[in-house]
Amino acid sequence: MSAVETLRPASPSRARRAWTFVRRLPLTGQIGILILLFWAVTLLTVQFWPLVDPLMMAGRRLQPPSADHWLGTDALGRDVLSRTLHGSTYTIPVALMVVVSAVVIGSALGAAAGYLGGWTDAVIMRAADVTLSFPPILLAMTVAATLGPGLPNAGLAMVIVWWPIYARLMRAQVLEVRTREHVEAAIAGGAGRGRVLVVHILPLCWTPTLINATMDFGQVALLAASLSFIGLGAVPPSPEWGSMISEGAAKFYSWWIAFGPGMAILSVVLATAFLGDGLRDVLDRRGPK
Amino acid sequence: MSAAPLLEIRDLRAAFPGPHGPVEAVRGIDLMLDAGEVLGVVGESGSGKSVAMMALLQLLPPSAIVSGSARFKGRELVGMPRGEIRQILGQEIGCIFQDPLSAFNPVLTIGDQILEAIRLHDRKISTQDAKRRVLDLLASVSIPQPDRRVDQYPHEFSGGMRQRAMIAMALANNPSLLIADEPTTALDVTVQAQILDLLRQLAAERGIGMVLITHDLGVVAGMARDIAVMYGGRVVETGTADDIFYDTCHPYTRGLIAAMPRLEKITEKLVSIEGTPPSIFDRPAGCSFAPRCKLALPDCRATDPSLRPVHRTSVACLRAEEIVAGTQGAVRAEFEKGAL
Amino acid sequence: MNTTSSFKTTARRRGTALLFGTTSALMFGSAVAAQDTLVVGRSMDVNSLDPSRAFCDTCQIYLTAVYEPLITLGADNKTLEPKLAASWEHNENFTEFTFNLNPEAVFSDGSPVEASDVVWTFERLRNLKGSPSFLMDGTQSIEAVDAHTVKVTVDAPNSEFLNKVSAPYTGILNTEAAMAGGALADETAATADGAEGWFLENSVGSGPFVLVNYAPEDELRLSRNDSYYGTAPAFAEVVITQMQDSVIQAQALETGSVDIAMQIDADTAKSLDTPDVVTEIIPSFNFVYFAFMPGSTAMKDKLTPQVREALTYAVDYDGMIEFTVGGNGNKIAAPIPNGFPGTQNLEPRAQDVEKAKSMLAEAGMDSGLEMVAVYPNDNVYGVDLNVMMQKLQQDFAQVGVEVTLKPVTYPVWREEMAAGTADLTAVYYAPDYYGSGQYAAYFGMTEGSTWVSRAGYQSPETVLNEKEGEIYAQALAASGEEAAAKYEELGRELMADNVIIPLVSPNLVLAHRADIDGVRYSACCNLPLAEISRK
Amino acid sequence: MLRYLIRRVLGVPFLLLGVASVAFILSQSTKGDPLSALVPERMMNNPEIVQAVEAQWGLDKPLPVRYVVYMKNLVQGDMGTSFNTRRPVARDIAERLPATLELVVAAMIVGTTLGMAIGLLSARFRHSIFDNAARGFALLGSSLPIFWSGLIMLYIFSVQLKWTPGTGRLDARTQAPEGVTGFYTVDALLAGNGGLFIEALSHLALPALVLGWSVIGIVARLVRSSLLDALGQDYVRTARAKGASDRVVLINHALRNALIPVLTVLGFTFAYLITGAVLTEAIFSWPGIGSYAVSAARSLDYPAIGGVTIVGATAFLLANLVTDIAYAWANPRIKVSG
Repeated sequence: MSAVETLRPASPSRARRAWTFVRRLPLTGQIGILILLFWAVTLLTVQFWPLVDPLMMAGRRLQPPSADHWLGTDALGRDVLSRTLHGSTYTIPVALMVVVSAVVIGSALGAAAGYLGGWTDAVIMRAADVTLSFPPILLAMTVAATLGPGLPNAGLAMVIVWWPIYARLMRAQVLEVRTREHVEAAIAGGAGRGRVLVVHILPLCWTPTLINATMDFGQVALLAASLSFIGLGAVPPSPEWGSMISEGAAKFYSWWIAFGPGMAILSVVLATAFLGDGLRDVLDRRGPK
Repeated sequence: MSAAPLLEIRDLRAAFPGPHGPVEAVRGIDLMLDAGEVLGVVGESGSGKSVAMMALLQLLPPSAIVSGSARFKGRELVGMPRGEIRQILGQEIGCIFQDPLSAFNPVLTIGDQILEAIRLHDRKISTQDAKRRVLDLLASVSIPQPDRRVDQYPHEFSGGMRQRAMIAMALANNPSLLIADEPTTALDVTVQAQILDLLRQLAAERGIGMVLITHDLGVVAGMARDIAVMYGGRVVETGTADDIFYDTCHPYTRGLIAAMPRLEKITEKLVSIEGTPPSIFDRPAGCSFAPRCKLALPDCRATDPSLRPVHRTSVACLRAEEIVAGTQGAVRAEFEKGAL
Repeated sequence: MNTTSSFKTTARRRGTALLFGTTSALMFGSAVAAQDTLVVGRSMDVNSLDPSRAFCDTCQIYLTAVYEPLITLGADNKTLEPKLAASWEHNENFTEFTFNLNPEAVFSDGSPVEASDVVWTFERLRNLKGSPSFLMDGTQSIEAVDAHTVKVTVDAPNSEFLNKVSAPYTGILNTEAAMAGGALADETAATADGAEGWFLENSVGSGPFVLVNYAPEDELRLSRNDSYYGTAPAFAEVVITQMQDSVIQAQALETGSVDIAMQIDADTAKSLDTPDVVTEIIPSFNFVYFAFMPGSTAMKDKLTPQVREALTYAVDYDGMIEFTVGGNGNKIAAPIPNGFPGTQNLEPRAQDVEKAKSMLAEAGMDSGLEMVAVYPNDNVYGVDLNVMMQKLQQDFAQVGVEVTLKPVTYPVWREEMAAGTADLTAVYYAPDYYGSGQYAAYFGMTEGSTWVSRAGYQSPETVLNEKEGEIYAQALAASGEEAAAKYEELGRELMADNVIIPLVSPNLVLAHRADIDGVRYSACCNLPLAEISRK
Repeated sequence: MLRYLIRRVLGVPFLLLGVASVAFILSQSTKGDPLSALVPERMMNNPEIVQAVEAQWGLDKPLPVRYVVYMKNLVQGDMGTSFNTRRPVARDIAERLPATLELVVAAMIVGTTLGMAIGLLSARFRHSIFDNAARGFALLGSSLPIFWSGLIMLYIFSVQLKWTPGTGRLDARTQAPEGVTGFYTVDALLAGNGGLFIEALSHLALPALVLGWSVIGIVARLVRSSLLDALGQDYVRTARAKGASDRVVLINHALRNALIPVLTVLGFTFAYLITGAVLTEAIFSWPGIGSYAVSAARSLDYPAIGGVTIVGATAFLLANLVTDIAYAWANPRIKVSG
C-alpha cells in the first residue's frame, strides 16, 4: 500500500502529461499510437492467446479463410492468423533494435563529431559519407550476404545502413545548439566538456532524431521484409512478416497467405508514418526544412 | 467634401478562430479618407491597424471572419466576391508592405514581379509595352539603371531600393488608393526619410489617396491630414494631424507623442509607455488601455468607452474631459513631466 | 505570312508522307520477317554455354538445340537412337566402342562432321576437368579410325558409356571454329583453355539451331541453323526469356507472352484454367532428398546407423509430397529416379512413428538430439526446400528431435558441406543422362566419393560401404536385365546406408499454349526445342 | 555555394575510393567460398584443379595484393570477371545499367509528377476528403512491400484487365532496338520506330508505376508542407494584393518556391528508387543491375557484387550532386552569394 501511495504523486501527473501530449497530436497520429499499442500488447502477450501453434500444421494446406482459420492456411497448413500475430514478435523487435541501435550509435558518433570537431569529426563524417554513398539495399544485401542469412545478421546490416543518417542529424543539431548562449555560459562557467555536452547540449537535440526514428521504424520493417524476399533475411520457419509475404508471393493465387502479414506490415508502416508526422506537428514547429 | 469619400469604413470587425471561439482583432472601427488625402493610422503592433486594412482588402487568411462595411468609391468591399475584388486590388488600390525583402518573391526578378502586376490587369498589353512601363515605373521611383535592375532578384537590391521597387509595383496601374503598411519600418533612418519623401511626392503628383499605417507618429507627422490612433483593435482617437499632435486628450496618444524622438529636444530622455499591448486572446474587460494607463480609474476597467467628440478630436476615454481640462491648466506641467 | 503558312503545310505533308512511309516499311519488314518465334519462359541457371563446362538444366536445353551428341535418347526415355553416329557397336565386355558417323552431317558453317572432331571434343571434355568431365571418366583412348569412324576404349567395363555419350554435354564441336575461339583439347586445357567467354557468343555445333544472342539472366536467343542437314525445325527462332518464378511464368503463359513455361509449380498450375493453356503433369526423373551427415562435428557417435534408420521412420513421406508439391509427385525409394534401371522392385520407405520412437529409445536418443540443417535456399523443380525442411523439422519434432534450419546461398552451402558443420542437408538431383550408374558414382558410399567426404567428413568410416563400389563395377560389366538387377541390389544398399534419403520425385508441369505441339520431357535433354511446332 | 559545389565535385573521387575499398573489403570477407562457384562439385577433391582455378582467378594471392590489383584494374574500368556470367563485370553492368536507369527515370517521372500533383491539390484543398484520400493513396505506395504490390498490380493490370503486357522490357519475340542510349523507349524513337516505342513504353509503364508509387508519398508530403509554408509567406500576400487569383498565386509564386526544398529530396528519392528497383526488377523480369545484384549477392559472386555496389554508389553520388546543382540553379539567392 505504502509503495503505491508514494508513487501516487508522480504517476498521475506524468500520465496526465502523456495524455495531454497525445491529445495534442492530430487524429492520424493518435490512430498511429493506437495501432502501435495494439502491436505492443500483441507482441508481449501473444503467447498466452488461444491461438494454434504458428509453427505446426493446423489444418489442410492452402485453405482459404474460414471459420476455423480466419486468415486461411499456408503451404504447410499452418494458421496464417496465428503466424501473423506471432510475427509481431520477430519483425517489431528487430525493427526496434535496428532503429534504437542506429540511433544510439549514430547519435553518439554524430554528437562526438559535432562537439569535438577536428579529426574526430572528419573521420566520423567521412565514414558516414562513404556509407551513405551506397544505395541502402545494395549495402544491406552485400552485408547480409557476407554475414549469412538470418534476422540478426539482416538487422546488423540495416544498422550499418542507417547509423550515418542519425549521425548527420545529431551532428547538425549539436553544431547548432552549442553556439547558443546558455551553452557558452556553461562553458564560461567552467563546466567540463562532457558535462556541457550531456547536460546542456544533448537534451535540446533529440527532437529531429525522435521524429526521424519514428518514421524510419516502418521503413526498417519494410527493408527487413525485402531482405527476406531476396533470401537474405529471416530464416524459416519463423513467421517473420517479410518472409511470410514472400511465401505468399510464391503462392500468389492463394492470396490470403500474404494478406495477413501484408496488412500487418502496412499497419506498422502507416502507424509510424502517421505518428512521425504528428510528432513533427507538435514538437517541431519550425516547419519542413 | 461634397463628393463621396474615397474610402469609408464603418464598424469594421475582423475575428480569427481561436481555441475557445472566435477572437476579435479589429473591434468595430470607423475611418474615412478623401481622394488625394493621406490618412495616418497609428498604433503599436497588435493594435489591429494592419489587420483592419488587410481585412477590407480580403487579404486575411480564409478563416478570418470580417464584418461591417468598407466602401471604396461607393463600392462595398466587405463580402465582395473574390473575382470582383481582384479587379480592384493592384488596379485601383495599391499596397506597400513593411518588409520588402519578404514581400517580394525571392525566386522571381523584380522586373517580372512588376510585370505581373501590370499584366494581371491588362491582359492585352504587349510584352514590349509592359516592359517599357516597368522601366518607366522603376525610373519614376528613382531607381538608378532601371534597365539593369529590372533583371535582378530582390536579394540583390538594398532595402531602400527594394522599397522603391515595391512602391513602383504598387503604382503600376495608377491606383487611386495606396495602402502603405509600415513602409519604412524595416529601413535605416536616412532611407526612411527618402522613402517618405518619395511617397508624399508621388501621392501628391498623382492625386492618390493614401492610408499610411505606422507605429511611429513621426512618420505621419508631415504627411497625413487626418490621423486615427488605434489600440486594442479599436480607434481610440481620431482627428486632424494638428489636433492630434497639439490637442490630444487620450492618454495613449499622449504616450505615443511623448515617445517621439524630436530633433529640437534631442537631449531629452525618450519616454516609452510601460507595459505591453494586450494580446488579442486575453483582452481585459473595460478600456483596453486601462492596465497600462496611469490615469485609470476602477470605472475604466469596467466599461469600454466609445469614441465621442471631446475638445478638438474624437476620443474613446472616460477621462478625456478631465485631461482636456488638465492640459489647459496646471495639470499640464504634471503631464509634461511624464507622470502619465 | 502566306508563304510561311504554305511552307508549313508542305512540311507537315512531307512529314506525314514520311510517317506513312515508315509505317509501310515496318509492315513490309514484318511481313518478310513473318517467321514464327517460340518463346520459353524460364528462370535461367546457366553457368556456361561451353558444352564441356556447362552443367545446368537450361544448358541441357541449349546444348541439345545447338549441338549434337553421337547418340540420343528416344522419346520413350529408354532407347538409344542414332544422332551424329548413324550406327555403333561395342565389344562383349563393354570396353571398346566404335561409332560410325553420319556422312551427311555438317556443322553450322557447312563443314562436315568428322571423326577428328569427335576425338577433339571428347579429349577436350576429359581434359578440361569441368563439371561434365566425369562423362569421360575411364576413357583410355579416343581415336579416329577413319574420317567417319571413331573408336573409344575404356579402362574398365562400362555398359553405360553409350548412355553417357547421349548426354548433351558430349555434343560434338567444330574443331577448327572452336580452336579459333581459343579452345584447347590437350592436357593443358584445364588451365590454358580460354574459350569460355567466346562460347557465350558463338556456337559451333551441328544442331538444328545456332546461337544468336545470350544476355545473362535476360534472354537466350537461337535461330534456325540454315545449313542443318536433318529436318529443319518448325520455328525459325527460339527465345528463352528470363522469368524469375512460378507465378510470373504462369501469368506470362496466361497472357500469351510466352509459349511454354517450364517451372510452374503444381499449386500455381491449378489456377491456370484458361482454354488457351494446356498443362500436363508428368512424372519426372528429378528428385529432392535430405541427407544425414553422421561425420559432422556435432553428430559424431550420435547419428549411428540405427539412429539414422529410426529417423527415416519418423518422416511423413506421403505428407511430404502433399506439402511440397500439393500431391503432384511420387515417392522414391533409393536415390535413383523411378523408371531408371533397377528401380522397378524397390519399395519406398514408409512412416512408422512408433517404430522410430522405440528405436531411438533403444539407442538412447529419444530426447535431446538436436541437429542443424544447412541447405540451399532454393526452389527447385517446384519444391521449395524451405517448405520441405520445415515439414521435416515438424516430423522430427514428433520423435523428440529438434532441427534448426539454416537456409543459405548455394556457395555458402558448398562451403558448409566441406566444413563438417551441417548435421543435415537437403539437395536435388536431375539426371545428366539416362542411366543408373551416375547415381552409384555420386551417391555410393565408396572411398573418396563426393558424399563420403561430405557425410563422413573426417570420419568416413561412419558411412563407408565398399560393397557398393563392387556392385557398381559388376553392373557396368553387365547389360540389360542383368545390369538392372545389379542396380536394384545397389539401390537396396543405398537405402540401407540411410544417408541419402530421397523424399519427393516432383511431377513436372509441362505448361504451354494450346497451339503448341511437340512439348515433351526428356531424361537427357530436358526440352528438345527442335521437336516443337505451332499448330 | 559555388565553392561548396566545387568541394563536392572534388570530393567525389575520394568518396568513390572509399566506396570501392568498402566494396572490396565486404566482398572479400564473404562467408562463402568463391571456389564453390568456380570449381565443379566433383573436382573439389582434386587439388590440381583447385590450385589452377585459384591461380586463374587470382585467389592465391594475399589480400593486400588483391586489393592493389583490384584498384588498379578498377581505374582502367576493369571490374573483374563475374563468377556467374563468366563475362567481364563491366560489360554485364554496361548492358544492364540502362535498363535500370530507364526504369528509375520513368519511376522518378511518375513519382514526382504524381507526387507534385497530389501535394499541390492537397495543399490547395487542405483537410478536404481529396486531401486525405490522396495522401492515403500516396502513403500506401511506400507502405507496401514492393515485391507484393508489384505482383498484385501485375495480376490486375496484365492478367485480368490486359491493359499492360507481361514482364520484361519488350515482348520476348521483339528484337531490342539498336541504340545509343540503351533506353528502349528513346532508342525506338530515335530509330523512328513508333510501334517499338509503344511496345517499350507499355512494358515500362507498370513497373515504373509500381516503383514510382513508392515515392509519391515522400514527394507529395514535402510539396504539400512546403507549399503550405510558402502560402503563408509575405510575398504571397503581395501577389494577392496585386490582384492575383488563387491559381496564379499557387502556380507562379508558391509552387516555384515550394519546389526548391522538393529538389533537395530528389537525391534521396533516387536512393529510394534504386532500392525499390532491386525488387521491382525481380518481379518484372527486368534485366537491370538490380536483379543482377540480387543474384550476385545470392551466389556470392563478389566481382559482380563489388562492381554493382561501386556503380550503384557512383550513380547515387552523381544523383546527389546533380540535386545540389539543381538546387543552386533553382534558388537565385544562392547564385551570387557563392
